Parts: sequence; structure tokens; C-alpha cells
Amino acid sequence: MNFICNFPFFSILLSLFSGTICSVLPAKAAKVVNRVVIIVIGLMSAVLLLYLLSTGESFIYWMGHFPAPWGNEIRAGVLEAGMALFFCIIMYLSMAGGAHKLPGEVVESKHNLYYILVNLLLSSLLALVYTNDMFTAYVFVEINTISACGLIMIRQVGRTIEAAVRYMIMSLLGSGLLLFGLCIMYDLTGHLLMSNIKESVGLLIANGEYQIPLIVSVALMCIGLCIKSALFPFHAWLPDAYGYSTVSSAAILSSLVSKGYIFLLIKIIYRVIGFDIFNSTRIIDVLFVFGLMGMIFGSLSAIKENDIRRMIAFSSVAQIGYIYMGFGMGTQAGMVASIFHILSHAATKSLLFIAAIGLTDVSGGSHKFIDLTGAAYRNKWAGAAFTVGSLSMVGIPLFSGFISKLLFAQAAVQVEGKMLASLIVLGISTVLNAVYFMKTVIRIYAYAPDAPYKGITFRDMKAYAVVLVCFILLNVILGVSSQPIVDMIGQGLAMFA
Amino acid sequence: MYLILSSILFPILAGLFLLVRYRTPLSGEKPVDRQSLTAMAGCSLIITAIFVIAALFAEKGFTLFYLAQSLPIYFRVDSVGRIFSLLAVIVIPCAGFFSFEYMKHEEHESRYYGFYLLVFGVFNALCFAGNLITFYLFFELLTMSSMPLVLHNGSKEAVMAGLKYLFYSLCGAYAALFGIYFLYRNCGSLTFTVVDGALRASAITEHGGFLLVVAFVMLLGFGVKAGMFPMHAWLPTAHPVAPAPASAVLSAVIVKAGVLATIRVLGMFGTDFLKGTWVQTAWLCLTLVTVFMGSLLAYREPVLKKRLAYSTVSQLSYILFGLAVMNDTSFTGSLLHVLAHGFIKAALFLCAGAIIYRTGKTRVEEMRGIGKEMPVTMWCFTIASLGLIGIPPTGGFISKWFLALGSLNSGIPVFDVLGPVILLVSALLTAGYLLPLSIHGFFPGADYDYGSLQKREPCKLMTMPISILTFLSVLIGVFPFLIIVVIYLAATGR
Amino acid sequence: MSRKKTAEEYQKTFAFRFFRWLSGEKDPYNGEMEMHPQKEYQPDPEAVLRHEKEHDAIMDKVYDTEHNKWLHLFHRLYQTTSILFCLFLIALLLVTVSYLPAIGSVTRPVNNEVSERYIEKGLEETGAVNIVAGMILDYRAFDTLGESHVLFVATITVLILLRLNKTEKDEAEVSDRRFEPKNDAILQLVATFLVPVIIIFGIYIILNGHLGPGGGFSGGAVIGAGLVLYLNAFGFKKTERFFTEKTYKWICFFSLSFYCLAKSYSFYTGANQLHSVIPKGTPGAILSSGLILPLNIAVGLVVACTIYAFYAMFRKGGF
Amino acid sequence: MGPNLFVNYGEAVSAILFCIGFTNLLLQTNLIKKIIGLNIMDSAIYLFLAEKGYIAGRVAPIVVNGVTGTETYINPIPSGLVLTGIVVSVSVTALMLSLTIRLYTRYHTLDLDEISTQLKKEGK
Repeated sequence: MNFICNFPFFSILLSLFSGTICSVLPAKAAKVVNRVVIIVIGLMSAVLLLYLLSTGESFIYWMGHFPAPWGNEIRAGVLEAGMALFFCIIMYLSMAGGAHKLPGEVVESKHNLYYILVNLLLSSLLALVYTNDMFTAYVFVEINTISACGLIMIRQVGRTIEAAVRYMIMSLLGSGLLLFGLCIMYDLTGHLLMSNIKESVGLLIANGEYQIPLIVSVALMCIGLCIKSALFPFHAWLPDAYGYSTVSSAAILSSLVSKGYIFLLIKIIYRVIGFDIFNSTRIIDVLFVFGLMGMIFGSLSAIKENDIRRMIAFSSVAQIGYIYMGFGMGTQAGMVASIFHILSHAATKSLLFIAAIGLTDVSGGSHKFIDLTGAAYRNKWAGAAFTVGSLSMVGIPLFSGFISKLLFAQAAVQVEGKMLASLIVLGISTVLNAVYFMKTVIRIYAYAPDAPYKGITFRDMKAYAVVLVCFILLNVILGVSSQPIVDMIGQGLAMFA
Repeated sequence: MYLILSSILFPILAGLFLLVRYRTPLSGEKPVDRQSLTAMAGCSLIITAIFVIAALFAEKGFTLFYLAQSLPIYFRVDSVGRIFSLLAVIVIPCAGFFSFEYMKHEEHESRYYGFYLLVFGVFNALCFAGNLITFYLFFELLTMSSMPLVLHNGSKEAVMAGLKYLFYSLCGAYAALFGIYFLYRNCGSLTFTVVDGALRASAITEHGGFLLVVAFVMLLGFGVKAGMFPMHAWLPTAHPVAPAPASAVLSAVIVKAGVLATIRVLGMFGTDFLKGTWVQTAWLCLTLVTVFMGSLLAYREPVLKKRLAYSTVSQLSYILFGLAVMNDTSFTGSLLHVLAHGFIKAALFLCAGAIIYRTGKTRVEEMRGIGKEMPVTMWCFTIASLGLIGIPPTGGFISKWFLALGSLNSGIPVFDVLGPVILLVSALLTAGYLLPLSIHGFFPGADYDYGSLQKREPCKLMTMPISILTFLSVLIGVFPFLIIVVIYLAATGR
Repeated sequence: MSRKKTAEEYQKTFAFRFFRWLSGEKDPYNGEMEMHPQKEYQPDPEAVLRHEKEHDAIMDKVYDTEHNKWLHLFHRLYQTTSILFCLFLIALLLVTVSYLPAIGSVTRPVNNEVSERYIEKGLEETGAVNIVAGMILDYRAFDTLGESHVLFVATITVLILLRLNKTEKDEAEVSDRRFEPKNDAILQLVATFLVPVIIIFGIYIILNGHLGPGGGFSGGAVIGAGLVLYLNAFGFKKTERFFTEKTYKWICFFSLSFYCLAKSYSFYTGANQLHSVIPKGTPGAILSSGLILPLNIAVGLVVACTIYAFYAMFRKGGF
Repeated sequence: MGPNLFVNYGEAVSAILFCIGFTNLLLQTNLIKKIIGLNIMDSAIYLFLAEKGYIAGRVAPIVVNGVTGTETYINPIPSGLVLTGIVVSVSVTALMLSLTIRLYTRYHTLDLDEISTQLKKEGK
């Protein structure tokens, strides 16, 4: 076996281990460890991605001495490696972009705990991405949940703790359903490894056995993951959690945590149940409807909001709706669009959170729109970045948001029954997005000469500005040269089968 | 290739440079150096104009890059594009020079000039766009870059107007995008054709009915930008609040993007496919309703700029009507009217701007005797008005002549006669809402207090652009042949 | 030779004290136990009034279902939907259960080649007599690695939430010293006997994890319980002599690092088909079954410390 | 209805328990009761899992006297899963309890809605 094949395993273990190490390090050292680990894992994922692209085949990696149905496994294909690389990039940029705010948000003595949480979150995301075993996935889902909860409430104001409670309650409902579905699935197939379950499910379907429990199990798992990823009716915790936690946390939570669950759902759809079998159930229709509702209601709530960070948070609800709408179409093209939207939303949403903090910083720390008037003049970089993010969200060509909308529309055109609904809702949602994002952009560029706040120059925020530029570049790259990425996603999905 | 590219990129970069270099100072910083800013903007306008004129003679198209698979960003100069670009290259610099004087009484000039140049560049790109996706890209960017011009003065009213403009345009653009998705599926490529249509024959036979719906949605969507009937409301809101030169550009150039888009859509579907269908009928109805309603609304509107805005609504639908008739003669009329209306409306708005700048009067009834105070401006206003009404030998006459001729020859039942009738009625209304201004301006009546009159003629920087535009509007009426040849080439797809 | 004890001497002997205790003449609490009965909480009456008012207002706002029709509707809707959803879920699950393979039968899909191999080859391949231990620590060790990190991350979050800073900690210390009963003779006496037994039992469970029922987690929980009992009997001052946050940190660090590294080695060799140098030993002997015993010890340590840490955090916010 | 509802009575009971816990989590206003609901839910799942491993007439999977035949022992996998699950449940419960303590010391109430209202009043 090629040495590169060890990289997924190394990256999971490295991030787990670095979490443990951070617990005994002082804050400064923990920060360095955190950064280095993210970079190293990112590099490994990049090498792995190149390797997989060159070989064109996925591989299975034994976790232990025993082969498939007995031992534990992880599996790496193009999509997994790409996701891991992307998660690392976003996480690094989010951490770097929020670093200057951290001392004000978290007590000094708890900084190293913060880095532990981030490392463990990364490891759980990686494990969710790479795992080939359902029960392992469950365990790491729990790590993900708890560390996300930690990230929410590490800034200890009343709102975050309340949000953390709500988040935990919702997440635990979700995990409960997920685990129950998992148990039923185990009962029916006798396996926990994804590939073996898929074989057995194929047999069961072919023989016509246990149809009802099978569907129920799939439905329970889906609902569980939907709840955890804050699909529309389950989003009550989200605005508080994203709106008041630390900057980096908000960026990471919105762009990565829910995406980890969604990626797991994709794996379940492809690797556990089988894409065709999944599409023949009614579950996709439910996902489709809730996705559409999320797109509209998320945007409507965002319009009513007068706090910039909560507004961005509500916009996440809408964007997650897009992703589920893509699942609901039940075609390969819809899935590709959803996965691309995972990337594009992650890049845009973290950009928006990071940029928003730059704007609120020069407005006396207030998140209210009224105080943000003219903030873009006081912090030009953040203003420009926020504008780019908004344009991307609205779906202006050249930015990533346009491509994902294009992909969604192309996918929708191919599905006869759902075409009109999805296109119309896509349109309404685009316009609603425009309402609140352009409103904000105009607000921050409105001239307010008598605002009592001081501006900030490039010299005072070099690292921050660099992060913003990186984010903008990422967005534009996704928007301009999307084809290789879309090809890669297609290749990765082909490897899933 | 480089000419086209530089005519697009140069103004955009120059605009961005102005935005960054001369940004509005924060409190405590030293104010913007107006002279260098003006000089910079003026030079950029002239250089861009030279680039564009040079680019008009470019032959070959080129692909810049691929946005996604089989979605190239592709530029090409064709006859239709040349005409629109010609309009832009005359009107935008003229209004720009006008604004050097006009903007003295507004704030944030750098922002204004920056976005002004952006609009210039983006509009050039729109004219030179060689396929639908490129066109859509710059269509959206045009909305985005022209919105700051609308909400320039930053009052609550202006911001609301800007947002209204934005949302109407976005809704329209999305409806158009909706159609693009289907075209993408049913066409071989999205590259523009003029008359043949790019639809696959199999697509027409299979989903013909559905494609008609798509065509209608696209026409409606792009029609928003051109102020077609159900979605015209943004125009009268946006114009009065924008600075006068900006409304001149908005009304003369930017709304023409909608017309250009309509021509492109017609080309994509092919006139053969749409002729005689319900789409044509519905579209004709809408345009005629708009023509009539716009004139009527303008007739009872007391605020001058708003009156001109309603007039734009009405006049643009003349153009759309000509397109909807779908024959060569009416097409020629439409394109002529694009030019004529562009010059005339720009001149009218600039006159209105000059009046506001010198006297601060916005309502029509306040303007009695204005002709005595500002004779040059008002003479230009009068000549331009005559052009808009369609009195020979102005440009408006020629274009309306072709429109009516095309309609009468079209053989569409009912509309072939109804069209010209409504055009005539509307022309009468136009006379009704524009001429009183000149009449009262020059002949304020016996009871007028002549003693209070004073010379208020604005400086050369303002009167020159107005005169040039007025002159041009007459010129195309007197010598229309050269342009008709170009347009004929465009109409037949060469 | 017998010597007569003086009455004074006699009173010091164990027998005297024992008999006196039996006859109930002396209450062991008297004079021995350190107890400051907590003063009745006497809040500022104004503050109480204000708080009550706010509370009422909030209750009015939140639960004023008579006047706030929308809220009323929402509450009703929420409750009905929840109950309906629950009933639906029950029905769904019962139907599902009714279609599931019968319990207790051999032919269920669960009893397939996987469990067969675990049972038949487990002893030989892992060296553990306890097949479950062999399974979770060798066949499916990645899950267990994740599981111990769940525990770790949970303690981290509890630390974030409840760990106090220096001044708050001192205050908490004072209030804990004062208001928690200490030197409870009965408790101390019982603890003196029980704690060693409990801890030894816990160690036994851990060490025999691969040989019989038990393992790191259960043993660790038992030890943790012993520590908690010790803390309750003797107070923080005594426990802090040997167990502070620092101890906890390092124990956790070393155990988890060992766990990570050991498992990494085993995964690495397994995946790359290398020969693992770790001996399996004789099945049944205490030193057998490769990594399972040390891993059990590591897990046990982590769990014991975590249980104790949870308790200390909940009670005082630091230790 | 399938044939096995009464044969699988253990699983049926665990399903009902699961839903009871689930509803508790949804409906209770008191945080502690919510946590109890959560624990009921988790325990129900463990019961469900444990039922899976059971085979009539066999003993726990600890090798006695070197007998390694499949006929002797029950399925060890569910037991292992339950072990892992319990740890997760303990961690989650600890986290929830500490969140509750934190909220209680700050707001003197265990009612989540009341806390939300107070927060809104604080306006932060």
C-alpha cells in the first residue's frame, strides 16, 4: 500500500491527539499547535486528493488487523479528500480571522480549552468524512455535537448558554433518532460497515423482505441528521448560537458543523442505502418540501432581523434549505449541486461572519443596523468583503453563489415533477436574499460623517485583512473556475457507488 | 480582442480607482481634491470613448474564459451591439461632462464618477457580449453598478427608490435566468443569432408550447428593465431622486439594456418560432397598453423629471412594439428610435437638470417664463420635445414612420391598424405634456412679472452637451440613411 | 500481676468508650463534628419585591394565555404537534418492531458471520477471554477511541462552564468549607473502611476486564465513586493533598496520549499488514491479550478522574 | 401490523419508552425533567440494542473452559455497542447538567422560556 493511503488515518489521529496535547499546554502554545495541525492536515488532504485524482480509485483503510465485516474501516475517495481539504482551509481562515477578537470574548485561562474543542471538532469532522462504519459515525457525531456546543457557549453570556441548551436538546433528539434508526438497520442487516450494509440492503430489497422497517430506519436516520443540521422547522437554536458566540465559532459552526452532518447524510444515501433505493422512497419528497420551506422562511426571518449577525445566521437556514432541496430532487445533478452549495455556502458564510465582525468593531461593537451606518468607510476591507459575500449570496455571476444556483436550476430542469416548484422558490429566495443583503450593503456604505466611531486602517489589522482577501479569492475561484470542482464532485460521487 | 477588452476593462478599472483613490473622507480628513478628480474622470471618459469607437470596427469575437462547462464568457461585436454602443459612447460622455458642473451641488462626487465609469464599462460589455450567459452576467452587474447612482443623495427616499429599482431588476433578471436555464437545455449553444433562432428543431417539436411560455417569461423579465407595463413602477420612482445626469443616462442608456436583451432573446428563439403565436399577441397588447398608459400618466404628472420618466416608459414601449411586430421595417424603426429616443431623452433630462441646478425648480407650473431666463436650454428643450413628438425633420419622425409602416405591413389582424392609431394618440399626448412647458416658458403670459427675470443661463459645460445631443437628434432625422444601412445589416443578421 | 487502673485511665480505654457508645450516653456528633449551620438567607426585601414583580411580569408575558392569543395558539399548537408527533412515532415504531425479526431466535440477520467469528476466533485473535472486551478494544477499537474522547470533550465543556476564576474560587471554597458538613464521624468511619475496598474492587474490575465481566469504564466508574465518597467524608482539604486539577490534567493527558499512540500503532501495523510486536500472551492469564489490559487501565484512569472531576465541578466549580 | 409484535415485546417496550423520553424532551418546561427525558430515551435505545443480542438459552460471551462454539454464546456486538453508548450518554448528561447549573445560578429558574424572556429583556 502506498504511504499516502495512511494520510486519512494520520489526519484523524493527529487532530485527536493534538486535542489531548492542548489540554496541558499554555494558551499560546495551544494556538500554535492548533494552527500547525490544521495546516498539516490540509497539506495531507491536498496530497491525498492529488494522489486519488491520479489513481482514479478510492481505497479502504483497515483500522486494525481485521478485514471488512469484522474490523473497523475508513475509506477515502476524491470527494472525501476534497472535503477534508476544504474543511481545513475554511477552518484555518475562520480561526485566523477571529483570532484578534478571542481575548475579548473568552477568559484568558480558557483559551487552551477553546483550542481543544476546535481540534476535536476538526477530528470529528474528518472522521465523519472518512468513516466507513455507521457506529463510528455515531460516536463522532456525538463528539461533533458536544464540541460544537462547547464552541457556542465558550463565550459566556446568557444568550449563548441558552442557545447551547437549545442546541443540545435539538441535537440530542437528532442523535436519539439517528441511533434508533441505526439499531434497526443493524437488526435487519447484521452489519455496521457501510459497504456490507449496502450489500445486505440490496439483497433485502431484491427479496422484498423487511420493507417497512427498512424505510422507517432510513427515515429515522434522515430526520435525525436533518434536525442536527438545522433544517427549517428545527432551527430555533441557530440564530442565538451563531449570533452571540465568538466570531470564529460562528464562522466554523455555520460553515462546517452542519456540513459535517450533511456530508454524513450523503454518505448514508450513497454508501449505506444506495442512491436509487433512497430515491424510490417518499423521503426525498419530504426533504424537498422542507428544503423549499426553509429557503423561504429562513429568508423571511432574516428580513425581519435588525441585528447583522442574527440576520446572517437566519440566512444559513435558507441556505441549508437549498442543500436539502438538492437532495430532494433525487438526481445525480441535484446531488452535485447540493455538494457544490456546501462548498460555496461554507466559503461565503464564514466570509460574511468574519467581515461582519470587522464592521461591528468599528461601530462600537453594536450589531444593530442603525449603528452600522457607514461602517464600510471605517473598515474598508471588511466592507468590501461583506459586499462580495452579499453578492455571492444574491447570486451575481463571477461569485460562487451564482454557480450553485445555476447548478440547482440545471438539476431542477431535469426533474419534471419538481421543476416549477424549485425554480419558483429559487427565484423568490434569490430576491429575498437580495432584499436583506443589499439592504445591509447599502446601509454600510451610507455616508455617516457624524458617527462617533473611529475608523481602522490596514496597518492595524494586517492578518485580518489577509484572511478576508483569502476568503474573497476562494469565493471568486469557486465562482469563476467551477468546472474542475464540479467534475471532481462528479468523480467523487461515482467513487461512492 | 484587446480593443474590446480595453473598452470594457479600462472604464471599470478607472472607476474602481476613482472609488478607492478619492473615497469620501471621514470626519477629520482633508477633503477630496475636486479638480484632479474631475480631470481624472474626464480623461477616463474620453479615453474610453476612443476605445469604444475603435472597438466598433473590431471583427473577431473571442472567449475570455469558461464560467462553467460550455458556459464561456464570450465577446463579439455585431451590428445590433454597434448601434447600442454608439448610443452609449455619445450619451454617457456628454452627460458626464454635464455632471462636472452639475455635481458641484451634490456630495460624494468620487462615488458618483466611479460608478458612472463602471456603468460605462459594463454597458460596453453588455453591447459586446456574444452569448446569453455573458449578457446575463453584465446585465446583473449593470443593475448593481447603476443602483448607487440612483440612491446617490442618500436620503431615505432615494435609498428606497434604489432598493425598488434593485428588486424590480433582480426579479426581472431572475425571470430571464429562468428562461436561460431552459434555453441552455434546448439550444446547441447560447451564442447569439439574429433571426434564425438557436433552438434545436427537435426541441421545438417536443416542447414547443412550453418554450413559448419560457419565451414570454424571458420577455417579461427583460421587459422590467425596459419599463414594460406591469413592471414599470420603478422608473418614475427612481428618476426624480437620482442626480439629473444620472437620470439622463438611466433613461437614455441603461433602460436600453432591456431593449437589447429583448432583441437578443428574439434572436435566440427566432422570429419564425414566435410569429403568430399567443406570445406575440400578448406582447403587442402589453406594449400598446404601456405606450398609452405611459403618455397618459405623464400628461397628468406635475413634476418635470417624473413626467419625463413616464414619457420614457411610453417611448420605450414604442421600441418594444416595433420589436414585437417582428418584421424588418419595424425592426429598423425600433433601432432608429433607440438612437433617437436616447439622444432626445438625454437632452431633455439634462435640460431639466440645468433648470434644477440654476433655479431649483422641479414642478412644471413653477417654470413659467423660464425660457426668458435660460434661452439656450429652453430652445434645446423645445427642439428635443418636437423630436419626441415626431415632427419632421427630427429623428423621432423617421423612427415612428418606420414603426407605423412596419406595423401596417405586418398583416397581424387588428394590431396592424390599432398600433399606428395608438402611436398617433400617444404622440398627441406627448405634445400635450411637453409643449406647454416650452410655450409657458417662452410666453409666460400677460400677467407675468417680467421684472423679476434675471439671466440664469448655465455655463458652457452644461449647455454644450445639451446642444450636441439636440443637434444629433435632429441630425439622424435629416440624414438617417447611413444609420439605416447599418440597421438593415443588423436586421438581416449580418 | 494486675494493676488497677485509675478511673481516669479507664475512661480512655477503648472498652469504656465502646460500652458508653452502646449505652447511648454519648452522641458522637457532639463536640466532634464541625458544622456551621447555614444562616437563613435574608435577602433585601426590595430586591425580593422587584424580583417577584419581574417574575410575575415574565410569567404574564410567557404564560399569559388569556390575553396573548397568538402565544396561546402557539403553545397549543406546539403541544398538540408534539403529542401527535409522539403518538405517531410510537405507532410507527411499534409497527416497525412488529416487522422486525423475532427476538431470541438464532436465525436473525444479526447472528451472521461477524458475530460467529468474534466468538470462534476472538480468543485466538485478541487473546481476551471476555469476547466483548476483545471486540470493543481490538476489532472495533476505533469506536472506543472515539468514545473516550467523547468523555474527554464532555469534561472540557464542563470545565468551560463551571470552572471558576481565582477570586470566585476562593469564595466558593469558603462557602463550601463553611456550609458543607464535615468531619461527620459516621461517614468518616464508614469511608475509612469502604473507600479502600471500593477502590480495590474498581482496580480489580479494570485489571480483569479482559478475563471477565468488567473493563476500563465500569472499573473507572467504581473508583470514581470511591473518590467521591472520600471527598464527601473528608472534605476538599484532604483530597487536594493528592488530587488537584493538575493531577487530573496530567493523568488524563498521559492516559489519552497512551491510548492514542498505542492504538495508532496497532491501526498502522494492521492497515499496512505489518507484524505487530505486541505479544498476545496466554489466554486467561492476567498479563495477556496484548494491548487490551493497558488500554483498560488507561480508560479506567480517565473515567475515574472524570467522574471525580464532574462531582467536584458540580459541587464547587474547581478542585 | 407484522407478526412479531408480541414476540418482540422487549423491543416494543423500548420503543414506547423511547417515545416517552422524546416527548419529555419536547414538552417539559423544566430543564431537569428534560434531562431525565433524555436519559429515558437513551436507556430505551440501550434496551433495544440489548434485546438484539439475546439468543434464547445461551450465556454471556465470556469464554469458559475454552469453549468457543457459536452455539454457546449470545451475540457480543450489541453489548459492545451499549457500552459505548452508555459512555456517550454519561458525557452528554454531565454537559446538560452543568449547563443547567450555570443557567440556574444566573437566572434562578429552570424554565427555558422564562430564561429566554429575561434575555430578551436584557436586550443583549
